[in-house]
Amino acid sequence: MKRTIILSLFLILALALAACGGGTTAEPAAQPAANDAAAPAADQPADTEAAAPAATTETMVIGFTASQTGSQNVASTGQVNGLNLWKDTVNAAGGIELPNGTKVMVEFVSYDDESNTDRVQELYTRLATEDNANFLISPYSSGLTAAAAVIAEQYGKVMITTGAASDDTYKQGLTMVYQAYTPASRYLTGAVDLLEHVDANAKNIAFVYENSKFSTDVVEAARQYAEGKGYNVVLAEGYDPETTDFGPFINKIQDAKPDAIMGGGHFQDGSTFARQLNEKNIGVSFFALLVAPPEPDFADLGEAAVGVVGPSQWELQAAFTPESATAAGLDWYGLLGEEFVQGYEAKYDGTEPSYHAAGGYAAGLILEKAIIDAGSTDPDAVRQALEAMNLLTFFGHIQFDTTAEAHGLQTGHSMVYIQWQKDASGNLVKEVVWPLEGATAETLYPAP
Amino acid sequence: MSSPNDTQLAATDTKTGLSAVLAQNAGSFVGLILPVAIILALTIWPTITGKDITRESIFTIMLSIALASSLNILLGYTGYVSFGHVVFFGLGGYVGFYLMAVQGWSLWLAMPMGGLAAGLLAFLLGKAILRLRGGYFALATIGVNEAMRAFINNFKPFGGPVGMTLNFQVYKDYGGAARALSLAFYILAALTLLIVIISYLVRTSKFGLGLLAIREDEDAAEVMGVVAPSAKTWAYVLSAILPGIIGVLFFFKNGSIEPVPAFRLNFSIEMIVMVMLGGQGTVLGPIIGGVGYQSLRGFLLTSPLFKNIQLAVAGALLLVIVLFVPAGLVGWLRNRFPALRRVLQ
Amino acid sequence: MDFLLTSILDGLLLGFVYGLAAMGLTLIWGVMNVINLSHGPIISLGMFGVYLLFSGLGINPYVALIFVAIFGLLLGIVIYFVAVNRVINAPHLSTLLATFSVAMIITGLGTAVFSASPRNVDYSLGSFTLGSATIPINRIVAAALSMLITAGLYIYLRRTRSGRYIRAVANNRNAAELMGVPSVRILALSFGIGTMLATVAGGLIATLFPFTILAGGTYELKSFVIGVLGGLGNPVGALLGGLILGVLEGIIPTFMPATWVPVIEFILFVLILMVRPQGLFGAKKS
Amino acid sequence: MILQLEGVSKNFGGLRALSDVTFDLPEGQILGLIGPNGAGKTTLFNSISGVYTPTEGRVIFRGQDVTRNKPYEMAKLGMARTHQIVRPLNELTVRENVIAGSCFGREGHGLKAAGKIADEVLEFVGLAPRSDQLAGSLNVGQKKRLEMARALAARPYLLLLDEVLAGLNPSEIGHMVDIVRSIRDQGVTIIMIEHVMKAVMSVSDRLLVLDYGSQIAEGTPHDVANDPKVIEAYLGDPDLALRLMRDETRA
Repeated sequence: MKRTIILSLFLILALALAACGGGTTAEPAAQPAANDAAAPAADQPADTEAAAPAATTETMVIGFTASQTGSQNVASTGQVNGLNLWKDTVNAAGGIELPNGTKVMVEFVSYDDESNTDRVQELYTRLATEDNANFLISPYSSGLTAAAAVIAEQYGKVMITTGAASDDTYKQGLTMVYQAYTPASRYLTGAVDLLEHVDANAKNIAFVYENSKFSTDVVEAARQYAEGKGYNVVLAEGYDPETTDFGPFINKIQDAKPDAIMGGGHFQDGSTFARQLNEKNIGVSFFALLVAPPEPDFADLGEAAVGVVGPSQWELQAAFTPESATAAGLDWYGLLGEEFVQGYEAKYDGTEPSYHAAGGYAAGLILEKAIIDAGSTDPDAVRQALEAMNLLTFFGHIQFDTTAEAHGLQTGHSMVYIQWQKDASGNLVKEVVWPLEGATAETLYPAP
Repeated sequence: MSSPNDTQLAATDTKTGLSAVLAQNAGSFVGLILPVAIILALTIWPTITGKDITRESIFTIMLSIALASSLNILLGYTGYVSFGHVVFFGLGGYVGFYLMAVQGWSLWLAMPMGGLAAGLLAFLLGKAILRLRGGYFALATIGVNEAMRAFINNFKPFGGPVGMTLNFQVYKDYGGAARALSLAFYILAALTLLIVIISYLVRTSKFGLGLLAIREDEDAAEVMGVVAPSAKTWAYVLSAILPGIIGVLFFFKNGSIEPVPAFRLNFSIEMIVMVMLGGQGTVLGPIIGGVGYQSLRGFLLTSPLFKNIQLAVAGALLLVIVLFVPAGLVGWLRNRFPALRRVLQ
Repeated sequence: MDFLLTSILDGLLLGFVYGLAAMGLTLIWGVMNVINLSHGPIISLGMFGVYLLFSGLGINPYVALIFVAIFGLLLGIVIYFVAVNRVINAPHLSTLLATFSVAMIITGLGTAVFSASPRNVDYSLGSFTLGSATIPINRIVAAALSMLITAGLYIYLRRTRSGRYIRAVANNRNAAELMGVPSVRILALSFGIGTMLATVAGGLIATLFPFTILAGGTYELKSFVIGVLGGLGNPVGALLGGLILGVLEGIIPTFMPATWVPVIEFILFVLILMVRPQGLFGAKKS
Repeated sequence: MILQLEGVSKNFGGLRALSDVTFDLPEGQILGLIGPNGAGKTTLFNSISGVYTPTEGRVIFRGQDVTRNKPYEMAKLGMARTHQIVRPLNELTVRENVIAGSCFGREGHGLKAAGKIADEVLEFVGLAPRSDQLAGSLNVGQKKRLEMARALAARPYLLLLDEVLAGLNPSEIGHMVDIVRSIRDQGVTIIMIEHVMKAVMSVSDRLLVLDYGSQIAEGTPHDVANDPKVIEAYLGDPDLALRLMRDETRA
């Protein structure tokens, strides 16, 4: 019995070995991880080709890794959903139509990066060389993006980043990487402006934030901005990403008596922080948190959510339209916000899209527009189109820094700030409160 | 360390005379043939396929082999379970990365410094925690790794939680990103070969015999005259230096460093699993274990059947090995076929 | 000053729960000298147990703890026979890896079933105010239950036959066997009780904080620290260790950045291991 | 004098395991160490060989104060010992065990020279045919001889033998006694703890008797056997006392 177990065990091992680098057979690691929409999408080209036989159709491959199992999988999933929606929309229309009439169909190849750095470079090399990806989308976090960028640069692949918000990444001499999101340095500065707007007498701010690359970058920038405006930073404390007990921080906040609290990190810690702040009932009039508040799920906090302000990359209420594009003297491209939401809810069983989902869609849209402008999928031509891009979409204004110092950094897009409020019937609603041009409601101040 | 001629295992015959001596010396390297052959094959494999992805996949495998072989010197030969061995990889990586990114040093100088930092930490720790036996030592190494990660998280010169990013221009000094990536691969191959040879020399030296004696019965070893405190410390240092150097290389290639990926406890445990899989205390074991583990993981991660439960499947497999084949593949083969012992060191 | 008092009070209340979370680990460690690396995932299972019973069936979370405890006991006995019994006398590495593979299995299956997204047991008993401090009643209940369970365990180990057997096996397994104690059954029972304590602790934590399937890892690391602080196999020691840790976590941030807490915690951990591996309150084990 | 003990005592907590043991051991002798179970014989070995540091008193080995030495320092100075409960390095071969003894012992040989010594010593104790077997696979008698071989391979000046005869059958005992004698004949000084009275009486030049940690008698086997204090000490174990007398009268 024991012998059989051992033998079969080694047999399995031997098979695994043979399947990898040992023999002349297949490659070891990842096969394309099935992303849920891949199968139906594969059937589609045939249909559309039959429908429009005249045009030449080519297929371009977009490669990316996503955190399917790691710690960031909530945000990452939204982003991938947004991307898939974009792909389906494009392919349903028969592909991206170039000026010369060629239609470009979109195909995705994606792998699970488990939010680990170990294999990111291996996976991006695979995307670039084996899967022949024409374009790349970045992993979710800044750290992974930096590793993937090395590969993108090596193979001369354009990479659109979503989620990788740190400014640092774009100050390292990269040439192929373009950022779709507002960078970390402008994430929370608007909250300071908002505070100034609602209360001229507020002077003291406490920053309590997740001790991670992204949040620290955001808070450092906001802190400098606030100090430049004459605010006192009465408390600046980082907390561990796994923190579940915010008691010590709340006690410290209580002791420092700030007019406003700003900070947070990701969804889980942010919502926990908000909940416990509410339980402790310490009465701070202004509370702005990163990432968590714009997520629709934040409403689960109930009372604790009321009054919480959060920066968002995109909100439906802050409507961008072709008219606003004309007013601003920009080109308009793509669908309207409502159309995006409708499409998204139809595809994902009525799930409301978060800004990560919109960001994913926007990344696709940016590529789409650049390819049309370039008239081909040639990387150099697309790069030039991206350099020149100055565009308004449902996601907002898109323009990239083209200087050598901060190449690819997003300079056009800016954040909107939402606040959870109660409507007349007592239901929680998300209102845009800043910038004033896009505001849908007055800021609730002081927060209850 | 004594010369490899001192190999005791090959000297099974007591005959004297020139021919016997010659046979003995030739025989003393038999055990090195297979390990070196595997490393060399892995090294030239990307050139044969001509594919960059082969190089990248083998980079991951080679990394595992080098780290597992390093750990094996402590775990397999000396019998001390270092659960937090990744601390050397992380610290070395951080020191080297700091020198490259902030001080503008070249990779060539930064790598030895990373190794030095790791070795120094091991030396100091060795004096302190190697007195602990069994599970206590394992726990202490976890504590050291967690303390180090938390400390780096607060250490501003290393960027705290933000970490550090390497300016892309740096790769220009090494002939551009493409050349830098391939350079990193060949450096890693050379380092892996080095650690495998070191591992073999330790295994077949007097120093190594002392370590094995400590593993079997530390008190008896001391009574026999093995200076256990210093032997253990040097084994610890030896097993820490290479991970330190490789940390620098890995994060150089990676382009950025942050506390969480640098001190990932699970990475340590993966190293142990590789050593166990192949066979602890053998030269070949960690190599087989590294190749096997990474292939298996690659297979599970992408197999449609196991993708979602890959961790659970890997766990079940590990459990079966721990329960039924504790000596690992190489150990099992050695026990089952004693004739192969010379070849399977 | 208020601030310091509030911090200590918070730390104390949380410390009881930390202590309970560590108790299972130290019990198993003390009885069979096995460091149970599946402790964290088992705590997570306790959290999800309460969550599922509460959200799915609407059972009161404190009542749900009873079901979770029974589940934990059975799970522990199963784990013992599947993974531990065979290597109980093997070198440390074997039991470490055996329990670690159990951790991988639980985490792997758990992630597949529950995903890594955060959950929350939305059951608040409100809070009351004491001077400047506002204390959620959930925490008081959790602390009280932790104390009760510790007392229960203490009495069980001293007053019942099987409890005394457990202590005998912990003391000297060979001698206990000679005296006719069925050691394998007692070891399995101890592992079951250790696991039960871990799941109950997880369930209690779930009533306080949000969690994911990976959340147990944090408490596992804390349990190591507590185990070393309080001594092995000593439930009261674990509770004291938990209180020390809770208070440390409460006061350290009052005079330095909170991110230094883990640095201090783990340095303390290593130092105590070096100086008094039997724990601050542990008796010397031969 | 190869070894001098001056008032050596060892306490464990409140327990006094050894109390004021004093003796001189000239080179080339065999000293038998006897006493009832729990008399502190092995504790004395441990205190001499550096496993324990004596609470009081001094140990002088070859003119050097070694009271606070570590076991490995004692090994380097030329002391080797066997254990009452055998401690072979199980996963190493018999030969490797003995090589280790030679490598780390007094002469500190390299592996090659140690290999030669190991082969000689294995031949001497009669384990040569089992050289390449794993030490863990030997039977008890063979393990005892392995312990002996490992200690001998260190080429010690002083050899401490802790019950090497226990558990052996009569023919094995005879063989082992011959080995012990011929070791002494090679000039190695020996202290042996032994319960097999006949053997210890016949090989020892002198005997030292411990009871409750105190040294109650010292002298030639004949003197000791007739010492009323010794007989009294063994009265707790009349069987042994009887055997002691009988063995003496026969010898």
